[in-house]
Amino acid sequence: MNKITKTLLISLFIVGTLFSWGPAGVSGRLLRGTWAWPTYIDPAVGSDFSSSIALIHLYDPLIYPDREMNPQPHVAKSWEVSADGKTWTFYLRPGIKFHNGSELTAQDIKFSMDRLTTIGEGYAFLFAERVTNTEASDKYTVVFHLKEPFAPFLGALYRFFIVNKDLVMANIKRPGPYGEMGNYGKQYLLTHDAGSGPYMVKKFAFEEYLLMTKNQNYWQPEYAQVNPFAPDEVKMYGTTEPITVRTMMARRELEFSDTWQSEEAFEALDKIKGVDITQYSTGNEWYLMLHTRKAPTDCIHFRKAIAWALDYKTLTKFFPDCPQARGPVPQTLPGADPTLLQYHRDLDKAMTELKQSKYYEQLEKYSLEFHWNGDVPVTEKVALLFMSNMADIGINVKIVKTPWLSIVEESARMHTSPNIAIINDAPQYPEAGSLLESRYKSDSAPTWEQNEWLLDPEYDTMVDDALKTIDQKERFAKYSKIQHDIMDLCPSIFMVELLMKHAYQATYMDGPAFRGEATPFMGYDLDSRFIKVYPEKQAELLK
Amino acid sequence: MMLMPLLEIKDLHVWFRVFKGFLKVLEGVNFVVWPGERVGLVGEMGCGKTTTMKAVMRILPMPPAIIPEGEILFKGKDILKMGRGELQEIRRKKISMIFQDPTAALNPVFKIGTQLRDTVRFARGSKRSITKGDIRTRTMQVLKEVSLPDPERILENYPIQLSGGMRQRICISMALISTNELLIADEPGTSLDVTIKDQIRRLLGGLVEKLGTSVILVSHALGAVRNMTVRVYVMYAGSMVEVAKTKALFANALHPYSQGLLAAIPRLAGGGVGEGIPGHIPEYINPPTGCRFHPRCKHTMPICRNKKPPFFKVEEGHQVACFLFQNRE
Amino acid sequence: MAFSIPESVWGQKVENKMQKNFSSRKKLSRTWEYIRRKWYKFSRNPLSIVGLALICTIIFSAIFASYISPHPESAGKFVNFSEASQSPSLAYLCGTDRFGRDVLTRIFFGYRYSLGMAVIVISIMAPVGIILGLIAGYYKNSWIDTVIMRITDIFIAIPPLILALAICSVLTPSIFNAMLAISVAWWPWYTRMVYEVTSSLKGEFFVQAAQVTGANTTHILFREILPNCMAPVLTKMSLDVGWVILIGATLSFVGLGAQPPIPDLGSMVADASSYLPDLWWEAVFPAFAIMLVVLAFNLFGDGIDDMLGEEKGG
Amino acid sequence: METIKFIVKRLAYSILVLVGLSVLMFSIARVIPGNPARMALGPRAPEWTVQKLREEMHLEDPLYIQYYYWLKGALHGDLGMSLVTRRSVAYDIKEFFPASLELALYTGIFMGIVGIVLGVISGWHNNTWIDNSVRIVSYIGIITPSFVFAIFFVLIFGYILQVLPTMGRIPLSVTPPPRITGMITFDALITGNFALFFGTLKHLLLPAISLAMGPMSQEARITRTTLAGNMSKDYVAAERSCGLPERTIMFKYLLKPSLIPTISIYALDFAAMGNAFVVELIFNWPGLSRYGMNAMLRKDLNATVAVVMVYGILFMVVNIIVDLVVGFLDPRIRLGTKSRE
Repeated sequence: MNKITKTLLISLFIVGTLFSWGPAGVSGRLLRGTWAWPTYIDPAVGSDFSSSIALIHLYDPLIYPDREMNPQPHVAKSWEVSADGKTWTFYLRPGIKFHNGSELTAQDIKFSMDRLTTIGEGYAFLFAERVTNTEASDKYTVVFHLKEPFAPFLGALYRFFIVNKDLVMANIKRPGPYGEMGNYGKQYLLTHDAGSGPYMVKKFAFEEYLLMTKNQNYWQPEYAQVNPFAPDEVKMYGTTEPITVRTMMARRELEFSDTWQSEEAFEALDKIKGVDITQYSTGNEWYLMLHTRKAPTDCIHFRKAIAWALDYKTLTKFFPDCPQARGPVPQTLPGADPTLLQYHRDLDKAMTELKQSKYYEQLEKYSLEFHWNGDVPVTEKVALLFMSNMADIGINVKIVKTPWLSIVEESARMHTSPNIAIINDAPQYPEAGSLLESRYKSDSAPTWEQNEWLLDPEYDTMVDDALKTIDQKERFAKYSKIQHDIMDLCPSIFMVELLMKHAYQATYMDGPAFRGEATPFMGYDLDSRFIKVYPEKQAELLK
Repeated sequence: MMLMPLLEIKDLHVWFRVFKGFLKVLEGVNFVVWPGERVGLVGEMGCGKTTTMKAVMRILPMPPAIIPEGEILFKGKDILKMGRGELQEIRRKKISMIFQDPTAALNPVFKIGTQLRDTVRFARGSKRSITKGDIRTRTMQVLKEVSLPDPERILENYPIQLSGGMRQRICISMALISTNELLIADEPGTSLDVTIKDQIRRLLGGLVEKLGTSVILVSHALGAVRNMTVRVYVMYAGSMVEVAKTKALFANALHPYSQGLLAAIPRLAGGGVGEGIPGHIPEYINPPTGCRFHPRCKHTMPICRNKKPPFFKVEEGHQVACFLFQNRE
Repeated sequence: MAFSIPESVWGQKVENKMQKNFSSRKKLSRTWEYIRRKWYKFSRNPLSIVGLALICTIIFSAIFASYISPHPESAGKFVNFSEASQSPSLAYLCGTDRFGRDVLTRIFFGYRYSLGMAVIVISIMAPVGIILGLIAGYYKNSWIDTVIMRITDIFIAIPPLILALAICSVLTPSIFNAMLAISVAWWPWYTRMVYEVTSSLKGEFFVQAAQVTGANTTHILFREILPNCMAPVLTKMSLDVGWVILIGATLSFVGLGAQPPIPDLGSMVADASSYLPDLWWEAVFPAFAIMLVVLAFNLFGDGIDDMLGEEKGG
Repeated sequence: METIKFIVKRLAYSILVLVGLSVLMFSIARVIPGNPARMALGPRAPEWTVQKLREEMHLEDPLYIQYYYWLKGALHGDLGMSLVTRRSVAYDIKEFFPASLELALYTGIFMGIVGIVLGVISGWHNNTWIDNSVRIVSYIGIITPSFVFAIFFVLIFGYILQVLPTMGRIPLSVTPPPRITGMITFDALITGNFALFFGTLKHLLLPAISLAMGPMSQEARITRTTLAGNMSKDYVAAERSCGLPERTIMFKYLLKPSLIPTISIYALDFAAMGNAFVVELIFNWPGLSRYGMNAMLRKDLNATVAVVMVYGILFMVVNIIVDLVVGFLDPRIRLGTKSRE
């Protein structure tokens, strides 16, 4: 018995000392957020949400977009494009230093572009088929030669980040899959950066967190004056576990949350004292993609019937504050057509359409396969709503929970793609063209970005033609024509324009994203160089 | 001259809690041992011998066992009422018990040496007052006394490494360590085969002679008791039915049961019940009223059914619990 | 020792009866006695009774879910957003989830699935395991033994949960595949158990007797040996029901088990855990439901153990 | 000598079993429907990059060839490349295993001490209120899935009381210490950084306890039953009759035989530390289980196989150790007169 009491006392003592040790103090300006892993900080590999944020911190693009998404000089102080739109020349700002002190020159840019297109992952798809070669005509001049004119090239360049050639070359492992380039430094860049950006990697703990520290001698002089309150350290945790996020927010151990929290979770976060929710568009839109080559959704009247039967009022309730979409392109995106028709629930119209459908007699024979994304809870709501709405006009629906990865898998083949998939997509360069291209062109059919299987050569040529048109007015005119055609075809149901949401510590931090003034472009919206953190205010809050 | 009995059990009752109530195993056991006396206790399997003895050592598992009434006086002091200290004193220095089944009585996961040494240490009072040397010599000594070959090795062995006979000897030696007034031998060697059993009995006999302590020899076989005891108690179904000088009993056993036992000597060994007495020990849950033996008795009388016979003194030191003899007094 | 007394007395009592009664009545009274005896042993621990009662209630609620549950429609593909996320009230005893489905109803139906799952899994894996164990044990040291037991060892070489998970992760997640995975991961434990009993029993007298009297192998295996393995096996089975439900819940917690809209307790907890503590009822009640059923089968299993296991103190 | 022979034999045999296990796991992992390479490279990667990766991974070859490659690599300590981390799996394991091991160690300590103490107490006070309360506790421990514990701990201690951290291994402000053992508490002690040590301990507390509850209860129960059983054994009676003091009997003569079954259960629970995956997910614990979990969910073949193999090996080694320990404690087993149950 004595022994036991002893052990108990000891354990009590230990626990006691544990608690007596106060909370670990926060030092300097610390910015902590959450995001969904995996994150790849290699410009030639990373392309998803978290990677894009990381890249803009660690690397510099040639040009930097302003709030209206107009290109501003950045690494390139000026540029010009040839009359045929095939040759783009950029004049670099001299004296830009990489994190290791060496200077950024045209050579690095050529190297970066070659590396990106050779490896072919990440954002390579924007350039691989277009840039035939890159030449460093002199130390501060670089020229991109395109296969054919590509008007939104500048927009695409927001996704092009410059790596330090010498550093990468020094860390190449041979042999590797890329011939004499060995592994092209992939191994190294997986956990290190070779950039010139305002932040540098301090620790990259895979699946856990990315810790970045401020680049004290960042080349952009005005940047320090613009925002003296920029965080000294940025720590991004690889979790979206709602309870964890909430707990940490409540304990001021987190400055802002990821955008993947459910509506309910956001409401809960909003209730925490001092925590607010910000929301802004980065041109995302939610689609119901209707398989146009699979019965019964291959019949246009059938599709229109669905479009009229859906209850958009309830639907938009699932995405609070998100406007109902108008056509395939979010209105915030340059080149979007504001005159397009918006569907609303009208069962009579739905029935009249349905009666014209060749499947009207044999509705009971079919049941629509509706695959909702198992990783995004809200899609289940949509699925269930859709099911009950369709029941009203006698269409039966079979809803299936499908993990995101499986959705990607199915979409690769026409026969495995479901009648209806619910997917949200975002532009890769800030222009209507991006979505029109990635959503409906034939080459995107076997990807998750298109479940419609339009496969319409005429459409392809129209889009290509538009993209070749250097003059913006002309180009946008062509965009709206295309958008109207799409509406007539009704290959998809345009649900809502998705707003990016983040919970953030309103009392002691500030930034464009949290004032709703963010650059509406994935990754650029959360660039820490513009975020302000006030530790002293946080200290008060913790008291 | 008035001399106080060494051990006196008065009207001891022991019950066991089982389903459907209680097994009334002991029902008024009376039992006396005089200093230096060697007493036998005989009865069929499961008549309560071991229970009685365990009660004396106070090692009955309670619960389920309970002792509703009765007292066990050791030199006039009631063991059942003793405090821990006194009790330990008794266990360590006064009384000790040899268990029926040596295999079960030895801790399987400790070396013989460890077990013996501890016994010695505590038999000699507190840890300080005894040195390693003493312990060692004492251990060796007892092992010699039970004439075990090569004690050195045995001390290093675990019980299972020893033969049944050796284990039995170990048990005896352990008992010896802590005896100097009363030794309870509960059917030593029952589980062994005949030759070994004899050896053990002879060994025990010798030791008892040598020590000159009082002994209670428990057995189901009258034969075993015959030449080692001066007085014998015959027990049946939880109470004593007859007590007499060993010779006297063998000469003329009075209680029908005792007679039965005598008649059945050859077949009784090894337990179970021979034709010596038809029928079986009754169930203890609701035992027969009156004399518990009456269902099996040849000369059952009406009174036997409703009255429990007390001891009737037939002659000096010979008492019988049977109404056949109530008017012989 | 003290306990050998009631035991032996018992044996004798029964025989006593034998002498008096006719064989048929003897037999009857004997079995009756046997049952009462078992029942006593089982019921000696009141907890076992509680367990049994719980199990009965749960099974009842599972079978008659569609009748007793207040909002049966909630079990299926049903939405009622006007009633969504209601805290517990008289209308919804355990509140409603984010789709306005009655949590209590879904728990009842959830029991249907988890119990069904457990029963099916055990009725798949136990027989397979047992038979293999019997055979391997009976042909100990022959090549049959080697083959069977080596394979068993391979499966036993990793904790069942991990194996089940690994298997689930490669199959398309569904309640059926979950069951499959668990079965695959679990049969070896039965095999090993039975194997050890059998191989020890093999030398026993009654087996040899049977062999001498020329009984055929199947008879020996299933009539002579199997009954002697049943005690531990039955205990394990009754306990395993609980474990299978636990593992099933864990699998669906990570999304590899039953898929919505099947009301699965594990996934109910998983989904709802995102909305704690505001919608606590969504997570808490299913969690309790899981604990309750597992508890029931543990208590019951212990009871069975007392009943079949040999007499131990108290 | 005997023991050495035993170990060698067991090890040799274990290797055979491991090979079998690897075949099993490998074939399981390879029947994955769909295209791992595509999943690794993300939806937008052009087809030719996918093909390139497939060839790198020998996905085009028949199964046995693939196994040959895998085995060849494995023997050189190369378990292939992880599709998720894009690194060699061996490296990942080195990276993540210490975290899991550390967690397992503290879990083990907790469940060992508490479980056995509880068990012994209730065993001694068999059928008293102490006993009953312990039994209730252990029942709760057994019937509650670890993820339920985890969630509610996070909720209670992390969110409501806000006394304990609920994610990661080390306090947020601290930058990880130099990696020596990879187990931060140990590294902290080695480098004499006590603030870090206690900080990390705090992080360990919740996950460790939520993991320990189940096994702990198991041990408590086993100990209790064996102890209670042995209490009515004859040798206890004998020892009492020799006048050994209760304490000696309880702590020495009763405890040793009664703890033997507990020890084997305990060790197996410890060996099954792979079961931590859900808890590691919830607490965002950067351990091997979490890594394996993600690997499985993302169909990362090599990682999946490797992780399972690691746990397989662990399980076997521990098993061997258990047999040794138990054999050492219980002569009946060592001297082969009684088979292990």
